[in-house]
Amino acid sequence: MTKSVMTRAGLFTRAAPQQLSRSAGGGRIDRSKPVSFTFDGCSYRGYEGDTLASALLANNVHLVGRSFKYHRPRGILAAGSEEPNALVRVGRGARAEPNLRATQVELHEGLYAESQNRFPSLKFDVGAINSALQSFFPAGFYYKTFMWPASMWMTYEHVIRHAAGLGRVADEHDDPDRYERIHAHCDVLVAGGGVAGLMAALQAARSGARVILADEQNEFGGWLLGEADVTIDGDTPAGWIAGVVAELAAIDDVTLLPRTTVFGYMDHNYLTLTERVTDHMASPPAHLPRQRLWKVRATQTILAQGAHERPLVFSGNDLPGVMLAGAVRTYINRYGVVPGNRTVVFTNNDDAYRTALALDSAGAHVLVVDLRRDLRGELVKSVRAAGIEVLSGHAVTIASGTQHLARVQIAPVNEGGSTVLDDPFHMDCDLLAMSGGLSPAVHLHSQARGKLGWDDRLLCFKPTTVHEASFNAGAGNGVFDTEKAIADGLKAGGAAAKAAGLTVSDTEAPAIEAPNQSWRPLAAWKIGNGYGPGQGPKAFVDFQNDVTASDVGLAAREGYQSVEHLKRYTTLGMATDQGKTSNINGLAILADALGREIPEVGTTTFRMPYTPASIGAIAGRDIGTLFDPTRLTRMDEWHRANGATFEHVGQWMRAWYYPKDGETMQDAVNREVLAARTTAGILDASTLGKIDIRGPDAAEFLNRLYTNSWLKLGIGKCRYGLMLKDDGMVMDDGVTTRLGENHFHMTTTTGGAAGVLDWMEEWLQTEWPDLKVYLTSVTEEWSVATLSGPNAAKILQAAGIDISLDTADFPFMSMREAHIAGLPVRVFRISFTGELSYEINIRARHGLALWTHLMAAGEAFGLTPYGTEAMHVLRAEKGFIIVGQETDGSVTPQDLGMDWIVSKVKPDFIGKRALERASMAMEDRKQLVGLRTRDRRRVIPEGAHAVLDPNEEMPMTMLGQVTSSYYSPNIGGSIAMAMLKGGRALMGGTVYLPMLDGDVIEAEVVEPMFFDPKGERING
Amino acid sequence: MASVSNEGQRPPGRTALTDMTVMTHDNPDGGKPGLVITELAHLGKINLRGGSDMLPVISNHTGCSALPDNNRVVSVGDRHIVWLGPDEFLLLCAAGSETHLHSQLTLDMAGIHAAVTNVTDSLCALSLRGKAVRRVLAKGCALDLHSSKFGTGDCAQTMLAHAAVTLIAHDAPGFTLVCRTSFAPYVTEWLMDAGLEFGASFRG
Amino acid sequence: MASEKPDHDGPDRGLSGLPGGKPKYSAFALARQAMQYHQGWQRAWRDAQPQDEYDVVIIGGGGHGLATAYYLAAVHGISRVAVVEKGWLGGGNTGRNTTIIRSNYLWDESAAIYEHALKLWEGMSQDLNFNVMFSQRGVLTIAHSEHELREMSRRVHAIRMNGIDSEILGPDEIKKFVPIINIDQTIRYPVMGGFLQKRGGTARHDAVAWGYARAADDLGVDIIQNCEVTGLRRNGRRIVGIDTSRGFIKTRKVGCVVAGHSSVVAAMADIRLPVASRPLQALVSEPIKPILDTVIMSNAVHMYISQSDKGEMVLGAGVDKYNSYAQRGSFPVPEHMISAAVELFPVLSRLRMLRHWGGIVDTCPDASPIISKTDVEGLYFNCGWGTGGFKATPGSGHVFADLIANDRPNRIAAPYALDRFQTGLLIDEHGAAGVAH
Amino acid sequence: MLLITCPHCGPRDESEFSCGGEAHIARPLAENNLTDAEFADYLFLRDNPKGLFLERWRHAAGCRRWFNMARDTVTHEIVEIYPMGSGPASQAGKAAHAASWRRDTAAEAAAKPAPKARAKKEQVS
Repeated sequence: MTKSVMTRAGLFTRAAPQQLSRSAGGGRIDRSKPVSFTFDGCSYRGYEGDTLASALLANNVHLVGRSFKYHRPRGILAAGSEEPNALVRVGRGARAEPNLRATQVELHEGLYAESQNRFPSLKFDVGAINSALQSFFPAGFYYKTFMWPASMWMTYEHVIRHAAGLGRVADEHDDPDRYERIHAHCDVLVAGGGVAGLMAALQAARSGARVILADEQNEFGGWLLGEADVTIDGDTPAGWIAGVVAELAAIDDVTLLPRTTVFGYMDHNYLTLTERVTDHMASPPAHLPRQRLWKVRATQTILAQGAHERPLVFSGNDLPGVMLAGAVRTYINRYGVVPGNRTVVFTNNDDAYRTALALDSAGAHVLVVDLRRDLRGELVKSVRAAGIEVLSGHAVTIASGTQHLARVQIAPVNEGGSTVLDDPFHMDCDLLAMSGGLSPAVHLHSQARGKLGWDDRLLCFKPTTVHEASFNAGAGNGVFDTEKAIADGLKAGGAAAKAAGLTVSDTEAPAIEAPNQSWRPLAAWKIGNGYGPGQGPKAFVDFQNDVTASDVGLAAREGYQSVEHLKRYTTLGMATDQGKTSNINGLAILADALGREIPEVGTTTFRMPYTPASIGAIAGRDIGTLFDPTRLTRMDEWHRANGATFEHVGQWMRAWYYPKDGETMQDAVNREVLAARTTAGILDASTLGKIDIRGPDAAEFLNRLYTNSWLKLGIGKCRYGLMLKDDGMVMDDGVTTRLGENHFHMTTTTGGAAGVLDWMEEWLQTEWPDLKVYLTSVTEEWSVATLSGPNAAKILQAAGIDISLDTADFPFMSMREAHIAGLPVRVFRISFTGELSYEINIRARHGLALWTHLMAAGEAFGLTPYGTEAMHVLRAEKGFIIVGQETDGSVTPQDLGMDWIVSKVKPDFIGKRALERASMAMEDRKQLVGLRTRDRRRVIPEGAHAVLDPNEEMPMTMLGQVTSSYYSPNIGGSIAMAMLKGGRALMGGTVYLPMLDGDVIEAEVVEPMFFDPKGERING
Repeated sequence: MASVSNEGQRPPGRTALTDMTVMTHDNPDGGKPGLVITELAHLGKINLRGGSDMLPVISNHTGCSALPDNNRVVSVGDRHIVWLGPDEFLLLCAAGSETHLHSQLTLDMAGIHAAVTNVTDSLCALSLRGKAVRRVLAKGCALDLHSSKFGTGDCAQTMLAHAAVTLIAHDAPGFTLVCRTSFAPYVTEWLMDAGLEFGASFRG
Repeated sequence: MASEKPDHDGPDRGLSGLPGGKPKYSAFALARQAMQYHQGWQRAWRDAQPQDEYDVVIIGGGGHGLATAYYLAAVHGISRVAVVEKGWLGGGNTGRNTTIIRSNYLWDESAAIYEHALKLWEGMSQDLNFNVMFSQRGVLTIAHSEHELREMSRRVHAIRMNGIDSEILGPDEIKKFVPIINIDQTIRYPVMGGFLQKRGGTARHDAVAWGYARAADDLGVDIIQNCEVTGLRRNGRRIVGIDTSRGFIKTRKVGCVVAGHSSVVAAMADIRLPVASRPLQALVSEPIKPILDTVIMSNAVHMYISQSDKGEMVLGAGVDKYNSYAQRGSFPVPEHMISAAVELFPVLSRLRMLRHWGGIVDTCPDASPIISKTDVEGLYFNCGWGTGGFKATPGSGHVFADLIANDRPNRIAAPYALDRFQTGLLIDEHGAAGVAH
Repeated sequence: MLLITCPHCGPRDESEFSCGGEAHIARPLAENNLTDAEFADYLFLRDNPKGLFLERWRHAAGCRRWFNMARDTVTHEIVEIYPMGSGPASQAGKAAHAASWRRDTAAEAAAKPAPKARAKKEQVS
């Protein structure tokens, strides 16, 4: 046998060796299309149609990876997605991807793969020391040690962490590939395109169903692609498959998804699939996603995911060169690779005899070791007739070799294989094909909360009852025989079509010729090795996680006897193959240790995903600018052109401040704040929520929503309102204007807009359906420019407004319709700054025009645009609250000192009863106060907490937090608002604000009103 | 465009996508793009809330004889009444005609409990045409858009990725999509991105 | 409550290190056993059969229940205690969470109980003679907006003044601490800052249940698995025992710690709790070599992430929107969380989701737990931990044991009594923590 | 991932809906003098059954209408969808409605105007 050429990965490559294990002909590879690829720095050749695994085997490369815990050398066990051992890192740079199964990686020109979890190289891995010390590392050893000294744990853990893990992530972190998601609907989703799935899809499609057929492999056909001893309607399997696929492809409402794994089955027949769109291409086109996540809502599903062959559990069963018998047959028949010359087939059932025949036909020497004593049936006869030696009642008790299988020890054993009856003999060999029977892939059925039952004859769990609208078919349904599986598929396809309301097509099952075999294995779960309990070479149950039969016994002894405890204590089934090959063996060995039957021990519940699902595909295009919409106002262009800095407020981007050349944020904000009080400022207030309220009961509705009275508000008048939740806590505020007898215009906070509309609809629809009120969101109908400052009226006049702005004609808290530059506007005389102020609303299409027009008109007055930061300072100078800043869901109007807005006479409003609870009047509730720092230049950080005794030991007795804090250029000093326990009683007193750096700020508790306390500026 | 009031003398103003540049992804297979996006600039939109007693008034101004059934659109000429909910409809009309229509409807409905709201600037309407429209929409919309399930005259309020949209299916392989104005740039960017594999163009 | 000062010497840990005589775990024991091919290990806890009567019965064999039983025995000397568990130990949220541990909470009441728990985590492996792998690798909470920065400042000030470690990091410091994070300021939710609790971290969740079970067993506590409670028997307003699938058990004190199913058990005593059972989803990636050495949380995008010792990236999201006892949630929740994770950690894009699961958490209106006596004398409830119960495990068990032993809440437990829903004196952690992990 | 049949728009993905929790909670009127404890039942206590649950949902991304739903919290089976303001029609739904402890609370009784207030209202009308 030629050993693979070992190199240090990536340093240099050698010329491609011959494909020495490739058969002379046959298989579904395209021998006219050779492909070169690199594994661990060595260049090899394969063919199109190969997987990385088949190509490596063709090149006699069996050592492919290292196990998780003991770093044991591992090869290729299987030929599909159940592979636990052959995990590789594929690709380079930003495109490298760890932990891919070589059995699923399709070969393409230039494919670059590396082995994992080894240092410095696959062959010489220092981590393999763990294997030598494995007797000190049984299951759960880490729970029992690394505790002394306590301070050392982080050091121990550091070592453990670096020893653990499998592959390395990509060297560059930004994934250059594109991933997409798509929704789909169908009458029938068929998961699995083997014989049963194909037949089911065909029958459903012929019955007129919208069908999606998904299979994880590159072509449909499943196991059938690896069988040479079957004919269907007189055709080869490949011929029959091609015919079926062609018929399906010609039907419009059939979607064929090869390379697509159905990985999740959720409530109400919602299934998730990942399609590997370009992974098999050497140079994928840029317009295609690398992978696509399908989210399918199916009326009916047919689960036909086939079955997994089980390994036999014997000493040394993890060596490279020990493979599953079905996989060996697949490599021979589908890939034209013969993975060994001197071979042993070790089995407890008939199926492996087909592998023996295939090996024999391929020219290998074969010995069959069968655990069963009484061998009957045609297959056994055929094997013997081919001159192959068969040992009945024997077992391979130990497999050995250094990095590859070199010899086996064979001995006669008892009925269950657990006890060696007589002296063993040895035999040199380079391939062992084992078969422990089949386990249906019931994962999706179980995800969908279908029930499982134990089949005593087939020794497996198979579906019994379903929970969703779903059918099982074929090997996944415990129907392993090809002929019966096709019939099962046909039946399921018809049943699903019928359940989807269609007329079932009259289709006959094709005629099958296949070996006549028994599907009943012998129960032999743990093969004895002639040593005492726990001794001798390890026999592996979970290959990837290095869980041995002894570990299962240990868990049982220590009381970890529930299946879940076994799983969690030993990590059995927790590896990236999710126990597809180990589950039943582990259960059986546990059952044996506990003296119980397998179904009594139970099985684990399978959960999403069936096989690992790409995170990139789940994220899809919801990344970058498409992660979450960003909403811009209609004046945004101006802000951007004039150098504004922005802040996110919910989904909105709002101008935060407008720095001029060389200005710091503080400089800019100071300038903006001063301008608003000395001449005029202009703010883009378009993002405020606006709700149009209409109906004869509109006023009554507002009366119930807000804490104050609304019935008598005059038309054209505005009023400020505070909205509470029914627990009495402030939820939103804003100004509402009466446009007509039955017509109001409400404004809400920017962040609260959607929530307030929903809140109002909820009350109308669910609690007060008798109220005749309609709500319509007009947030975006209007662009809003707020003009604020002593010159505001003059600027409006300069802008050509066509109404009188005299306070007598247009008083504070009223609204007028007007025109500016010929465009109709609604002007609200309300103020969040305490200055003379106008909120000018205009149809959004003219928002930018209005803004530029006002800027031009205001130029002579030094009109200054101000952002949200200056707006915050200006309102804080006046002691106006911001919901969500002064409040946090635990603040009542009384806490804010706003008793004045809570009606004492209204019989009810939302939150009224809650405010009357005894605890709401407690004097030590947090109350809104102002803070005046002793050092007037010192601005307290927002979020700082106040105490009475700055020298108190920790934990300190905190009074509460600073909610808003700014430098006020108008005051010439710092201002702050705070919510302090019993705050109003502290008025005039001193509090201390300890800083994170140990410093303490001293402040006087004052009224939360710093500027123009008498409100004299409101009329300019 | 109806020449009512003095709309014509005013600047038409800006739309949600005025600043969006024309974009094209070529169809990788050659030929026409699978998705062509056009903004229906200033398409008139009036939100109607009220019961069946609105019908005579609506009828009078649109010519429709009945309000649409659930999930359906009623069209007469360039006026379309889109069902939004049990007592809610969206009336689409030619650009510029909405102001007059709005005031007429408001006036005529004075006696009944109804709300007529001009939402022309609140919402943005896009025309989506091309062979791949349904495939592209399926990437962000969970509705079954198969032509047998969502055909001519059907409409739905739903989600397209992270945006709330109203979809209206027309006879040709085309849809009208209506969304909040501030979501229009996101929706357009999303559609162009989703259309990459079929070719897509935004024509402004 | 506020005037009472906590004990500066830390919590009373009681008897420690398996004083009951069970063979201890150590490297030496491991070596000794290796010579005997590990055939000599004993059961971690006895497979106890229910006795006729106990001083205290704890319903629920999760971390909180087992910890309660352990501290009843270790601190209060009450060892006639049974823990009855419907299924297998740790099978509820103990074995289904993302194992984040921290005490950096906003409100004083929260800080008190979570810090109490954190002090017990520190030294738990030694107390229990079971390595629970408590790993103080730090918990970093990210702020993505001005608003969040302000909230963060409020929180850090409060935390520090409660004597709990916390520090603020800027984007560059965060990048240094977490090299795989994306601090590009132009993304939708840029990393604008964060605060770090270095003493926070993770632990091995199953080990916590097993460790407490083994140590409690050592002190004489009976641990009874596969024993479902079917009724709570009362004599007037006093509890006298419980009916189970394995018979009647007489007792005058019952502590219910059955997260997710609290309402169901409460209904057996005609008690109603202000809790809702909701799905909480989490997932792990395939294992990879270490790339993340701390825990990252982001409230704005509802995502938290760490890397387990095994190498799996562990990701969690916020709770689902509707009540469910199905231990399964809806796909959009992990879908959105994964997008957020890829935004912040682009390297995740080429990893694969290996396992996904759901737990049932019971959530309270104020996102704070209930540790309380009830109207039924001798019946106590510990529930409502929502999404954040794991980190509280030892503290919760410790104060609950104290409540059961003394029939009155101590300083830490008192604010969590049921009567807060009548007074309205809630401990509202919502505003401060969208994802309260 | 539930498939919910909106009574107006037809079957839609769960992601288009928002869940409003327990249905049939009547809001007590402030005029009825409830104790703080009785009021707390309304404010904070929500039914949390394991099994059939009567709850409120809203087709948030569609017609924005509220409706009631009877859903099993274990199997996630939707037994019935029925309009706001009406009770369940299915046997199971009716039984769940009648069995709820909330039917006996003072808070629910207080959702109707107190006799005196009602009398006044009647005079007005």
